[in-house]
Amino acid sequence: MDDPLYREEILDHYYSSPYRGRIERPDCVCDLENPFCGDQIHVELTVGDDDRIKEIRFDGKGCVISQASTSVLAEHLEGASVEEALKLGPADVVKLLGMPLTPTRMKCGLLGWKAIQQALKPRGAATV
Amino acid sequence: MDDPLYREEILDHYYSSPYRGRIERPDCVCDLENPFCGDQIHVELTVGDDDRIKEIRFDGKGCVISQASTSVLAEHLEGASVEEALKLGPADVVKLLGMPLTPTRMKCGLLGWKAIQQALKPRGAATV
Amino acid sequence: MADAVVSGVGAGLDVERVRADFPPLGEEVRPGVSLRYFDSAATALKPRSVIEAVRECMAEYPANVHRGLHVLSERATEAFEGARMKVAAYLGVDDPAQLIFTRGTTEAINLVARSWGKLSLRPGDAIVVSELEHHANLVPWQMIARETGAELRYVELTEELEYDLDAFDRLFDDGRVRMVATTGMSNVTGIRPPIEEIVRRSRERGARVLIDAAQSLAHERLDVAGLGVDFAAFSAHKVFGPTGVGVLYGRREHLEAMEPVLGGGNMVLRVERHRAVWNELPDKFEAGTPPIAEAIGLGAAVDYLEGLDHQAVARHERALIEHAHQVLGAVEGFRILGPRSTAGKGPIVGFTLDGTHPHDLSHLLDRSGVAIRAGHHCAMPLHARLGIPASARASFALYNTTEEIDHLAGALGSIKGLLRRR
Amino acid sequence: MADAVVSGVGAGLDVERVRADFPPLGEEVRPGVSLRYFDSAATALKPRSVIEAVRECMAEYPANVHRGLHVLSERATEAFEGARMKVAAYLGVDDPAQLIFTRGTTEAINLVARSWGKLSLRPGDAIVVSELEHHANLVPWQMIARETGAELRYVELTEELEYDLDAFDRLFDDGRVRMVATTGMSNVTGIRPPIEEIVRRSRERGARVLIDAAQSLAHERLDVAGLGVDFAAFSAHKVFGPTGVGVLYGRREHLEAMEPVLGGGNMVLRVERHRAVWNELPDKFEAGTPPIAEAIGLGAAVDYLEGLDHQAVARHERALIEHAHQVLGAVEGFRILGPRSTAGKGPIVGFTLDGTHPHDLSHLLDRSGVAIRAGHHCAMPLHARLGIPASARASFALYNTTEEIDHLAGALGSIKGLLRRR
Ligand SMILES: Cc1ncc(COP(=O)(O)O)c(C=O)c1O
Ligand SMILES: Cc1ncc(COP(=O)(O)O)c(C=O)c1O
Repeated sequence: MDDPLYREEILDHYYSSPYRGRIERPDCVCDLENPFCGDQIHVELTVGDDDRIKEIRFDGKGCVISQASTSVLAEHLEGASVEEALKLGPADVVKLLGMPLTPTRMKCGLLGWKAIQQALKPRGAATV
Repeated sequence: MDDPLYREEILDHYYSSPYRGRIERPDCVCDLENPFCGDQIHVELTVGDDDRIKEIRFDGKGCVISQASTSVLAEHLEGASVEEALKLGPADVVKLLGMPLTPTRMKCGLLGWKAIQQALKPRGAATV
Repeated sequence: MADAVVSGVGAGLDVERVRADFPPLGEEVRPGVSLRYFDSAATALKPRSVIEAVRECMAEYPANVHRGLHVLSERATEAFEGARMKVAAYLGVDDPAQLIFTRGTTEAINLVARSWGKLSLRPGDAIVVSELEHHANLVPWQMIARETGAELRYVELTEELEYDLDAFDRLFDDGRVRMVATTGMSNVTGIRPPIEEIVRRSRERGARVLIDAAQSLAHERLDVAGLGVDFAAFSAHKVFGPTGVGVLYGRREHLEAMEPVLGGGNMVLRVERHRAVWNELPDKFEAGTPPIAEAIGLGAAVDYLEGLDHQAVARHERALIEHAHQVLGAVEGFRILGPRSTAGKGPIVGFTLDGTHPHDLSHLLDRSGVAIRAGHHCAMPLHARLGIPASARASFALYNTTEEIDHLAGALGSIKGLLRRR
Repeated sequence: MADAVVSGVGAGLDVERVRADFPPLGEEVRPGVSLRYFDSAATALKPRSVIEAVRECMAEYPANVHRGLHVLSERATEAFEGARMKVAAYLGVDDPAQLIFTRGTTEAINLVARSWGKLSLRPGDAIVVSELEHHANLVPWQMIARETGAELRYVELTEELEYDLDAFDRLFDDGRVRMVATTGMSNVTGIRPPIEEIVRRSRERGARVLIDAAQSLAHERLDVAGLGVDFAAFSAHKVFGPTGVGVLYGRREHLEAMEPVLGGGNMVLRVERHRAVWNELPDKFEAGTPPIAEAIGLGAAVDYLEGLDHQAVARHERALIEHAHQVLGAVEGFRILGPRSTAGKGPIVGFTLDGTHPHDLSHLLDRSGVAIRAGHHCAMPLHARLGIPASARASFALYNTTEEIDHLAGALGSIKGLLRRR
């Protein structure tokens, strides 16, 4: 019954993500919900003058996959440029999780990614 | 390819029925149509004071089965009482034709029967 | 095949023989892991006889029905209309023309909501549903309510999440209720509303009644004529039949008054350029080529049901649900949705496991071959009432065993360990 | 299996190998009488691969789709959505979400008539159909025309019963045409309207176009994107797939603007007590459990079609129709409905035999294993135009042979003798 998707590293991201929390004055935010399971994600970001992501924080409720994947993404994207972040696709998220997802689980795994994309979109609008 | 349903006797009823024609002053008439194949039947009857069918005539266009079965029925019912005629059911028609009918052909085989029933119904209303 | 499981009144169900009828049971879903199927409320497994009936139709007489004069078409027509007669006999309906083949429960309820609703509902009229309903028995009524100006009223459940007949009665106070649409069994909690009472009280007060039998029919017969319901709907795929077909029962008087919803072939007696004359029942509501092989497969499913000893099945399913409440209820953090008592409920356990999201639960159970559902189960208003966005559900059928339920309990226990904060 | 019949461009079709794919061919329909199937326009036979795909789903992964997290459900979901992608590829549609699974052509056209019609038609607007149409492409338009105050206009056929583009053009004179709904192939005469021209002229004049591809798709690819049609509909059972499923293609912009027709599970993102939020495409139009095994069977049928050498099939079918016109046309009293030329028509022969009612004809042909259709073929306005209530129809598919057609010609000859006035 063991599943490498639920390995210690992922559970750590789920239970005690350093990216869970709020930012005093975020530059962009986004709220998303997966209505099929009620998973909710709220993300906030600050972006520097160099167009690099300074800080990402998230909050939300939901399954391990939706919450942990958001945290994994936050870890990956802090310090990245907005352009890089917007280029990131679903396949990259799967790679970061280190495990293939079935179509249904994909919806969980991409919730945080979608939220970050939507939060950043207005800024990167010219490039997307 | 021979089919006992299309035996000489039935074809005679189809091509040269003595019951095909009109009655000067019919007591009851009915027109019916099977919309699925366009078969049409017009029947006319005269009924005596003894409530017996004196004469039946029919006219119409359609397949061998619809036309011949009407003629066979006319032959069978001339002289019968209205009550007897109204008691006649689909199974009796099949017996008269001497051959089982598939569900689809049944609709052809019963067209004349239905017309005669409907023509007589008002008269026999008390008994039905 | 069905014969095999009739073991005389009073005898138990020979579950091993039943299981042998359902091909994927006993199979491995991945190497070394065999299937434990607890998702029959989503769709039931199909016995071999149903699969064979569909194959036979597709391979031996794959003809269109109605008005074909060749032997394949006659055979298809007889099997197709024969299936309608089987369903009629099973539901205690003496006139098979009152049974309409649809794609499933959803289309059947939509047909009533749209056609009967358009004919009968006036602004201010009320339609009564309950908090237990599946979206299939909510959204069509919302749509027609909006269109006609009618109002949708909900029967609130009791604190224990039971159907509340007093709350039901109060909805009739202003005399505006025209339709009561109720599930025969909740697909989330397994609760069975008191159908007899609901039908009696509704009809007494001049309202029509529709029974959504999608969940209940796999577990108990519905005596449509005896109950005196106006409409009833179910899906073949939940009663061991194929996907793609379901049934609407309607009283002749209603069906005759109603307008067809779909236009096309077969539902017409005559088509002129600018008007058409509708056909008789049931054809008036069956436009186009129907689900032929599927209806024939449903006929085989009804044969299968008829071959069962219903008392033995009922006892077996009762044993399953009692066992489930007992051993699952003993798992730490396990919460049953709805009453803890198994009285008056079918073999469905909706639940949550503290600290575990239903999706993770279902995902991890799958690793040990256990198939359950996670989500809102198309019952969002019920979940809103429960105050949770999603739940897990284990649903049982005649082919499940208490050993399988023990396996589920064990698996739930180890998931808690697996997901423990380390 | 499909591989077997690809014999390279230019080569002929290996009909014997094709025939081996379709189980009832070569079987006896009664002792000593083998089947000659000329009723493919009513429903096509199913290749073994389609039958097997349906069986496999029912026996190995009979799970419900969408949001199931266990392995059977994931497998069913992948196969079901995979079928949608196969259909998309076959029709040249790059966004599979523009394909809605329905019960068949009839439901698909009703969906457009009701939902698009309600949204778009105003009193005085016109819908254009032709005298060739099947009831499935007439009655839904009659219904919505009555409801919205729109007007149904008919393209009259020429004397030779060909589609008349001049007559078509004249219907646009007052600029009121909003929708042109046309068959891709007459199911009675086999005539193929000039689809490219119809689409081009309609869209130029601001009208939407719907293609009823029910008959044409078994014989020729429909390049939905290339043609630029707005809607297209077909049924799986006429393209060698199962009953119970069909497809509506719609341009995304239309489908997004349209309201759903059926309410229930899956077509909603959220259901509150008194309102619901619709799901995205294609789910918005797929309420309830879809025809799962059937859609998967359709996927297998598309695989079968993809595996064929389309040019070889087209040549073979052309040879069949030419042979049919020749040898059947030589039977005394045989009258072909529609043009005697085979140019621009599909492999369908509608006909009458002087002095013989189509029902008797079909009945007697069946005695020698020949399956044809008799009746109005759900095309009453066309029959009214022809001035006959019913006709006979022999329709061919890739698995028919010229020898079979010779047999039909012979049988027709002896029927004349059999029914001769004695
Ligand atoms: C041209 C045409 N359109 C529509 C239909 C209706 O298809 P279905 O009955 O599968 O809905 C048919 C077949 O009967 C047809 O031949
Ligand atoms: C109670 C209930 N009603 C209706 C439905 C809808 O059935 P279907 O999806 O087969 O139309 C379901 C099953 O999903 C159900 O459980």
